[in-house]
Amino acid sequence: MKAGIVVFPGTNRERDMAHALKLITGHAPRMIWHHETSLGDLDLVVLPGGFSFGDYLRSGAMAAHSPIMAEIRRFAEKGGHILGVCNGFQVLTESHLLPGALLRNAGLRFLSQDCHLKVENATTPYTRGWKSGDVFRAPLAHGDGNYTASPETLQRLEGEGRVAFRYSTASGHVSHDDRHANPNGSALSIAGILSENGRVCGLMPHPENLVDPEIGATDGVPLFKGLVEALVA
Amino acid sequence: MKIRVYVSLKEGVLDPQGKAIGHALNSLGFQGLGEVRVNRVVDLDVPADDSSAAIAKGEAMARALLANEVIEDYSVEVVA
Amino acid sequence: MKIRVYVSLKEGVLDPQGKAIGHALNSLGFQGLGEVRVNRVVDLDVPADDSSAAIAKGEAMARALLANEVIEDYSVEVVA
Amino acid sequence: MTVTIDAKLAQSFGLTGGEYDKLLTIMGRTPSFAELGIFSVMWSEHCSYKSSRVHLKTLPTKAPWVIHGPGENAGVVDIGEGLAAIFKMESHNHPSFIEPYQGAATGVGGILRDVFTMGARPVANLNALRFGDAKHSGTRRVVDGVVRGIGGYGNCVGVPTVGGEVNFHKAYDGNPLVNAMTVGIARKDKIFLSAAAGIGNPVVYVGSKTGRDGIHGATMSSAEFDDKAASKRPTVQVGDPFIEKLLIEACLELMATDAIVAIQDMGAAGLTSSAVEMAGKGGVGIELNLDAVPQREPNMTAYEMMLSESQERMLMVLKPERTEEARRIFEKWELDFAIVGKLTDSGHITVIHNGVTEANIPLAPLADEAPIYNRPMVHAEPPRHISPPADPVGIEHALLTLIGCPDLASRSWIWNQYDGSVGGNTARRPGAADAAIVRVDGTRLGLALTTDCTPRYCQADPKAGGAQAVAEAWRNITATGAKPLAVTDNLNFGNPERPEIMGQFADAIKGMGDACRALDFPVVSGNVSLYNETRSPTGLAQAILPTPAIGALGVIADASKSIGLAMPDNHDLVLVGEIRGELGQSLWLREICHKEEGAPPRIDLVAERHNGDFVRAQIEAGHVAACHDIADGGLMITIAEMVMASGVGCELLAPPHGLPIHAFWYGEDQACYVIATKNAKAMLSAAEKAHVPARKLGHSKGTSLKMADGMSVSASRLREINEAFFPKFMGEGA
Ligand SMILES: Nc1ncnc2c1ncn2[C@@H]1O[C@H](COP(=O)(O)OP(=O)(O)O)[C@@H](O)[C@H]1O
Ligand SMILES: [Mg+2]
Repeated sequence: MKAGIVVFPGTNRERDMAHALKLITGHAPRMIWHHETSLGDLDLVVLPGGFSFGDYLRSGAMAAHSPIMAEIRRFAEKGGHILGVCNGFQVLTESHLLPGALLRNAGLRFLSQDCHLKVENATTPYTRGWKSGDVFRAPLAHGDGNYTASPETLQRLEGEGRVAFRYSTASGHVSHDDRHANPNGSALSIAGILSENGRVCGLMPHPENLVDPEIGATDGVPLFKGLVEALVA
Repeated sequence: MKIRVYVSLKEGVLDPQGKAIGHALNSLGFQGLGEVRVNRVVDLDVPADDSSAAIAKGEAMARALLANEVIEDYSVEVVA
Repeated sequence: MKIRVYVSLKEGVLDPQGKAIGHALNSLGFQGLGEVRVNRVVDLDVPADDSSAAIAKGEAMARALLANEVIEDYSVEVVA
Repeated sequence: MTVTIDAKLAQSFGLTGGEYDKLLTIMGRTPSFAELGIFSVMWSEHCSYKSSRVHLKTLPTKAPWVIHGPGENAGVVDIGEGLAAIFKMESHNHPSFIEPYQGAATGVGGILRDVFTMGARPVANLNALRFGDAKHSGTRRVVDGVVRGIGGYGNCVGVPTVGGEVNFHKAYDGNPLVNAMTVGIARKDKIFLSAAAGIGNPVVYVGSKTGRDGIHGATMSSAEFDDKAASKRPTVQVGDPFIEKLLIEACLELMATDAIVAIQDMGAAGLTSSAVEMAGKGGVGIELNLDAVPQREPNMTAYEMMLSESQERMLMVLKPERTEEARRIFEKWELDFAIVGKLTDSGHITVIHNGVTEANIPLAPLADEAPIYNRPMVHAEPPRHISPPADPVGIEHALLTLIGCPDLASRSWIWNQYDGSVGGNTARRPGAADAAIVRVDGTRLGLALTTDCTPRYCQADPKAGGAQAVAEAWRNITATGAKPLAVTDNLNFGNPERPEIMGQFADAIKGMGDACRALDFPVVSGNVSLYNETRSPTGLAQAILPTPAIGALGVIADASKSIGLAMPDNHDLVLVGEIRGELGQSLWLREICHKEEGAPPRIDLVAERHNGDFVRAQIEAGHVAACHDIADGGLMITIAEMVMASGVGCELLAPPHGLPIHAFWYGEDQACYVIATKNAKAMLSAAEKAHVPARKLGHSKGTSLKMADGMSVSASRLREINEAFFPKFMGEGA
C-alpha cells in the first residue's frame, strides 16, 4: 500500500502515524509537505494529528487552506482514500470533505486518556478489520473533539451507515450524556464518520498510538490491516 | 481602514464556554443573567477606499477563513 | 439589558493567534493587512434599570472574571 | 534618555552599592543605560548564581556515563547504542503566580529550548508543582492556569508530558512552584554546545520577533514578592507553542547539516545572556547590530532589545559559507532569520543601534568578577525522632482519609489534560509505574523518568530532606527495573540573605550530595530559584518550604520489560526493606493528628542502595510482576495504590509484633518496596542470601483490600475516594 502523510506546520503525530503504517504495511509512507502541489501515485492519504498552525482561530481551519489541500480535494473527487485522525479530522471538516464540525470538548478541558470505540459499520475499508459491534481501546488527546452537525446531517449520517465509530464504555455501552462513555460530549457519541462514498474517514482518537505490543497493546492494528486488504487487493 | 469581524456561534449550537462562564458569574454573585455567549472578534486594518469596500473585504475574509459557516455566523463593521 | 463586554490583549502583548491569522489571510491573497488581533466578546443580558447600571455591572464582571487584567483590557457597551 | 546613572539607579536595577563600585572599576567610567542593564541582569541571582555557587560546587557531577555535566544548557548522559539523553529542569515560579497560564506555558517553552539547543529532539516533559493550601481561596486559580498552561504548550509542541508531582501546602499560598523538566535524545557524536568560535563568523538570530516582553524578568524573578508585585505585571511574557514547534523542527533540520558553530537559546535576559555566554565561553568578542534584530514593536531602545525576554528565539554562530543554506531552512519554516552581528577579537560585547555604540563591555571581567557570596548561615537544630503517638481513628478510617487527601489523591485530573501518548513511545504513562517509561525511538531502550521531593521533610531537616529527595528519585527508577543514571535539580528556597534560609540551602545540598555519591547518581544540570517569599502587608516575610526538587533519569534495556504498579491476581506480596514505623513528619501525623512534627524518616543510604540493587536484580531475573516503593502515606498507601492500579484486591497477613499497628502501616520508612511475585518463598530466600530484610505481606486475590483483622475495602471504593478530590476542588463535580 502506497501511503502518504501530509505534514502541516504544527502537525505533531506524523511520526506516530508513519511508525504504525511502516509496522503494519511494511512500507514507509511518503511525507508530504503542505506546500507541495502534487500527491503522486498514492493509495491512501493520511492527515495526521497535531496542532496545524497552532490550531489558532479554529482547529484545522488554516490547514484547510494550505496549497496541498486543492490536490487532496481532487484526489477525493477521483475516489481516493483519505484518513484524517484528530487534527486531520478537523482539517477534513474545515475543508468540507466531511460534514459537521468539531467544537470544544464539553468539559472545556483538553482530554488525554484512553477511550473505547464501538465499530458501527464494518463494511468499509477503514473498519473491515473488525466486526460490527466490536469494541476497541484507543488513546485520545484533543481539546476540540466534540462532534456536531445539523439534525439533518446527523440523520443522514445515521441513515447511510456513515458513522464509523462511536464512543462507548469498555463493554460497548453507548450513552451520549455520560462523560465516561462519551468523554467529549459528541453528538450521538460520534467518534468517526465517513464521506458519502465511504472513502474519506475522519476520527478523533488515535489508533496509530496502539499498534505496538511493546508499547502496550495492539487494539489499533485492525484499522491498518483492513486498509491494506482493501487497497492492495 | 480598521474593521472588526464578529464571529458568533449560530443559534442552536451549544456554547459550553458561555454556559460555564454564566455559571461562574452566578456563583460570584452576579444573579439573574440570561444566556451568556462568548464570541470571537478579529480586528484588522484593511486597505480600502471607503467603508463599503472595507466591509466587503471583511466579509470575504470571514467567508474564506475567519468563520466556519457550518457552526458560525459573522458580521463586519467599520470601527475607524 | 443586553451588554457586550469586549476583552482585548493589552498593547504590546504578543497575540500568537492574530499573527498566525494575519499570515494565513495574506497567503489567501488578502494583502496589505496591518496587525491582526483576535479578541473576545462576551454577550450578556443583565438585570439593570438603566444603561449606566448595566455598564457598571459589566465592568464588575469583567474585573471579577471575564478579563485577565494582567494581560487584557476590557470595555463594556450596551447593545440593546 | 534623561535619567542620571548612579548608584541609586543601579540599586533600583538590583545591584548593591558594592556591585556598582565593581562595575565602575571594570568600566573605568559611568556606564550607559544599556550597559547598566546588561550588568544588572548578568549579575542578578538568576544568571550569576552569586549566592548558590559556592554550595553547588560541592555536588558530585561525574560518572563514566556523564558526557556533559553542569555548565552547558542541559546535562548529557550516555544511554548506549550511540545515543545520549539530554535533560534539565527549570523553574517559572514567580511568573506562574502573576499569570498562571502564561507563566507555566513559557516555563515549558524555556526548558524545551535548553534541551533542543543541544541537538536533542525533546521526547518527554515532566513537571514538579507546589500549590498553596487547597482551602486557600487563591489556590484554585493557580492550579487551573498552571495545568492549562503546561498542557497548552506541551500538547501543542507535541512532546508527551509523562510525569511530575504535586503538593499542596499553605507555605506556597502566595508563591507556587512550577518546575518543568524536559528530556531529549541526540546522537552522542552530534551534541551542540554554546561556546562561540571563529573571528568574523556571523551571529544569527532566529525564531520570533523581539517585543517589550518581560523586560527585567531575570531580576524580577530574583526579587521577593510584595504587594508591589502588581505594578510589575506588564512584564508578563506570552508563549507561542506553534512557533516553538517550528523552531524545534527548523533547528533539528539545520543541525543535521554542519553549518552550526555554536548555538544558544535566548532564555532569561534574552539577547544579553545568550550573546555574553556564547562569546564569553568561546573567549572571543561579539558585536551586535540591533538595527538588524527582528522587532515586533516600533521604537525599541537598545536597553529594551537587550533585555527583552520575548519567547521562542535562538542565537547561533554559523559558518559563513553555510549561512544561505541555514536561511533557506528557516524561511521554509516561516521563521525570522537575521544576521545580527559577528564575532570579533575585541574581547568585548559591543552593541550598536542607529549608528550609536550603546554598550561596550569587556567580557572577561563581566564573567570573572561577577559577585560571589558566601552568605552567612544559621543551621537549625533538626527535630528529634518521635515515638508513635496513639492511634485516634483506626487503620480503616486513616486509609480512607489519607487516600482522599490533597497530597495523595489521584492526579489523573491533571495528567488527563496532558498529551501523554504523542510520539507513540510512552510505555508507562503517569500513574502506571513509579517512573514514567518512554521508549527511545528506533531502539528497545526505555528511559525511566521521575521528579521527587518531600518539602515537609526538608523543612524539618533540610539535610535529611535533600538526601531523601534524591533517594526517592533513585528508588522510583529502580522500582521499574531501570538503572538510575543521573539527576537534574531545581532548588527552590526563600531569601538567601536570611541566614536561616541560607542554612537550609547549604544543608539540603549537603544531603543531596551525600545521597548522590552513595547512589552513584551525579547531578548533571539544574537550576536555582531563590527569594521565594511573600511579604504580608505587615512586612513579615513568609518563605516557602525548602523545596529541592529532583528530576532523574534511568535506563532499562528493554522498555517493554519495565515493571509497573498494577498488581496481578494470585501473586504473593513481599516487603523488601525494614519498617521501623517512622511517623515523624508523616502524612498520617498531619492528616489524622493534625500535627507536623518530629524528625523525618531516617535515611540509610547503604540500605537504600543495597535494597534497591536487590530489587532491580529480581526484576531483571523476571521474578517481579509489580513493584511500588514506600513513600508518602507509608506501606498501607503503597498497597492501596497497587490495588487501585489493577482493581485486584489482596489479603494481608497480620503485621509483626513489637510495633504499634498504625506505625507499621503508615510509617514512611525509606528504602522499602512492595513486590508482587509468583512465589514469596523464593524471593525471601534470595533476600536472605543477599542480606536484605524482607517479609511476606499477603497475597493478591479478589477485588478488595482485606486485613487479617477483618477490615475490607473494595478497590472501587478506594478509587472513588481517591479520584474525588481534584474534580471537587476544581468545582467540576465528577
Ligand atoms: N542546582 C544546580 N545544580 C547543578 N547545576 C546547576 C544548578 N543550577 C544551575 N546549574 C547549572 O548551571 C548552568 C546555568 O544554569 P541556568 O542559568 O539555569 O541555565 P540557562 O541559562 O539555560 O537558564 C546550567 O548548566 C545548569 O545546569
Ligand atoms: Mg540555556
